[in-house]
Amino acid sequence: MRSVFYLLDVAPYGSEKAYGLLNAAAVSIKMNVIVGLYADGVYLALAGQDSRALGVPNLSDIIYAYPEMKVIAHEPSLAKRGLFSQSLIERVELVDDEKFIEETVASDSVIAL
Amino acid sequence: MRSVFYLLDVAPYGSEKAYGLLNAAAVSIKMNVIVGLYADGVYLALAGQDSRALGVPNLSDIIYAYPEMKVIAHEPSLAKRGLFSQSLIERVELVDDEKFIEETVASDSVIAL
Amino acid sequence: MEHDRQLHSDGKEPKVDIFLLTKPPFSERARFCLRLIEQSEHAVLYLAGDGVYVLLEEALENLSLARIVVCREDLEARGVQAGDKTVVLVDFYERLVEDAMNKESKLYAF
Amino acid sequence: MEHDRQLHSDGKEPKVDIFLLTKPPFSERARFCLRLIEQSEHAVLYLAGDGVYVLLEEALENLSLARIVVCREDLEARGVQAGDKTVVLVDFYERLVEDAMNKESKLYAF
Amino acid sequence: MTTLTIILTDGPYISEYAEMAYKIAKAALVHHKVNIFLYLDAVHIPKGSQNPVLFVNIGRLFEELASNGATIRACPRCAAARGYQATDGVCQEYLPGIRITSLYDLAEMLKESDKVIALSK
Amino acid sequence: MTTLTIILTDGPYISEYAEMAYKIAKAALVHHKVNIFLYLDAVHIPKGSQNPVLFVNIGRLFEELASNGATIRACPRCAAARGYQATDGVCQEYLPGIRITSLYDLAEMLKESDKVIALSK
Repeated sequence: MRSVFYLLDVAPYGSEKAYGLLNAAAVSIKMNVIVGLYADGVYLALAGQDSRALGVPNLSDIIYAYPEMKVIAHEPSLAKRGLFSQSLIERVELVDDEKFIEETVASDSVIAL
Repeated sequence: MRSVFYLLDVAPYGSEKAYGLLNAAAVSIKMNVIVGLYADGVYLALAGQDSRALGVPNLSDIIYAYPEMKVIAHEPSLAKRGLFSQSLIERVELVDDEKFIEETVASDSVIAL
Repeated sequence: MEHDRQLHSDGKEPKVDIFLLTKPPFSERARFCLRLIEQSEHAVLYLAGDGVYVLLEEALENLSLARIVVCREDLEARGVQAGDKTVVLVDFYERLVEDAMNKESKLYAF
Repeated sequence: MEHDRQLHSDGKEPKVDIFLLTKPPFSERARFCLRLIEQSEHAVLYLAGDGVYVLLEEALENLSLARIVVCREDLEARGVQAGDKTVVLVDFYERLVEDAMNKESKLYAF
Repeated sequence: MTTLTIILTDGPYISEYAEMAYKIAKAALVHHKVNIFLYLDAVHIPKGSQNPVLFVNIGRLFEELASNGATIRACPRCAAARGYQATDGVCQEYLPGIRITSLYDLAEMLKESDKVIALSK
Repeated sequence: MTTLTIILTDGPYISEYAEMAYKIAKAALVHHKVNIFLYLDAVHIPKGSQNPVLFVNIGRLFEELASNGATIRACPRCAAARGYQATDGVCQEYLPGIRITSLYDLAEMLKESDKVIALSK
């Protein structure tokens, strides 16, 4: 494998999945790594996350800590969830359905956790 | 509590949820118990389940073993999943959306596992 | 307790429906919860966990809700903004329990 | 291995896409899987676990699939009938591995 | 005194539900009786020697609830399958105060309850 | 020799994925190298003394895979949080052949793999 596409399709914070997926992506950066936010995974793109009071790691900080990780978000999923009218973190690149699928199949492997 | 509505909204066999929910319903039959099949839970209504080769308990047998348990299935969920053209087990009563909601709110408690 | 039972056996419904929602809006559970709210005459919605993402739904406007109560730490973690019509609480769980354990209320959790 | 790498670096795609689907049809993962199949030029679909419920979908007819292979014990447990166009196997996993590990194929699991 | 029963099916850390149940139970214990039934993966919650780095220790939270009067019971079928064996309800691998008893306890808890909350993925 | 890596995130019994991974790994071991990475709740899979009544013993299946040459590693953060402590990768509560090492092992496994399968709810 020289490239991995990590598909995140569950909401951050409610489950350990997003945290686990970002950590797995972080250790994989010697390969080409894309994190694809899809379905409920796109909530991770919301700006202004502050998890101090909840007492868990800030997931958007992890994205900023690893610039090698390309992070894309599926526009139709964002639109459906009302996120286009919200502030989103700049690190996340918004792509349409076609481009999202293109990036998925271009990677050597796809991992959905 | 004198009545419990157990909501099953995940597919049987793929997860332990359906088995766990039916067991919980089975021990609760001194109360009025309804098992409501909803969303992917309606797959439990398919006739002809034979789990011997898979090596796990037959979930439709559990339904037949406890006649005290009322089992209803949400018709719109069945329709969406193409189940109206399939043989369904007789123990399951098909109800429309309104009736399903009515039975849900008529119970003292609703438990979704 | 006895009083509550009599209310039920008289065929009267509890006066308030309390909904605790912890799932994101496009989950089957959240859809089912919102469907139950539609038919409730007096519904209070408590949002915690991924349930706070429901605040981003325009459909929420159309629901007849007596009150929306939101868990502050869950809201902040997710970067969701609460609108004017919501009550954001630090002591969310104390208030939830108070409301939920009231004899006049019926509790749903999704 | 070396041969496979060269195929990739030449910009050529593997010839066959193998999709292992274990989720029921209305899950986000299954929808995503079916979306990937749509754009594949040569797709083989392996159905196991709750993936066998996809056989009840009429939409399956419209997909261009070279082959649908179904896990027999998973199919029987769920009471699902397989159509004429499917291959139902007892040695499902042996065949899956053979197909999936082939250098000419690309493997997806959902 | 009114009674609240909480049913859990997720293990610790994988979802927020164990911690959420703790917060609800803690608030409820002030004025009410609290039962917690650990079902399916939730039988992992009372396992000893949990050592999370960036998250709160869930096992300890449930130990605290038990010591503050919550009745916490685990399903024996689920527990045995997952490697937790009990003698007279006591499991050596579990934190103090939480017992592995019977699924019928769930039915008893429900029957005596005024309100029920199931939290589950 | 080609290499297959399987990634799991669910514990035993709660889903079919552990058993499905076993079936895939068993078939693959005939001709290929097999790596399995246990992540999140999957770190419960190698726990000893599992005793399911109506289901197959998942722990034993993975012990068998390890003894037949599969490399099976568990995430240390996930394992420690859930109460599994290891010394030099060896956890007393685990079945033989399965070690708790590092998340970096996942990356190494992926890099050397020809194919990857993640099975997860």
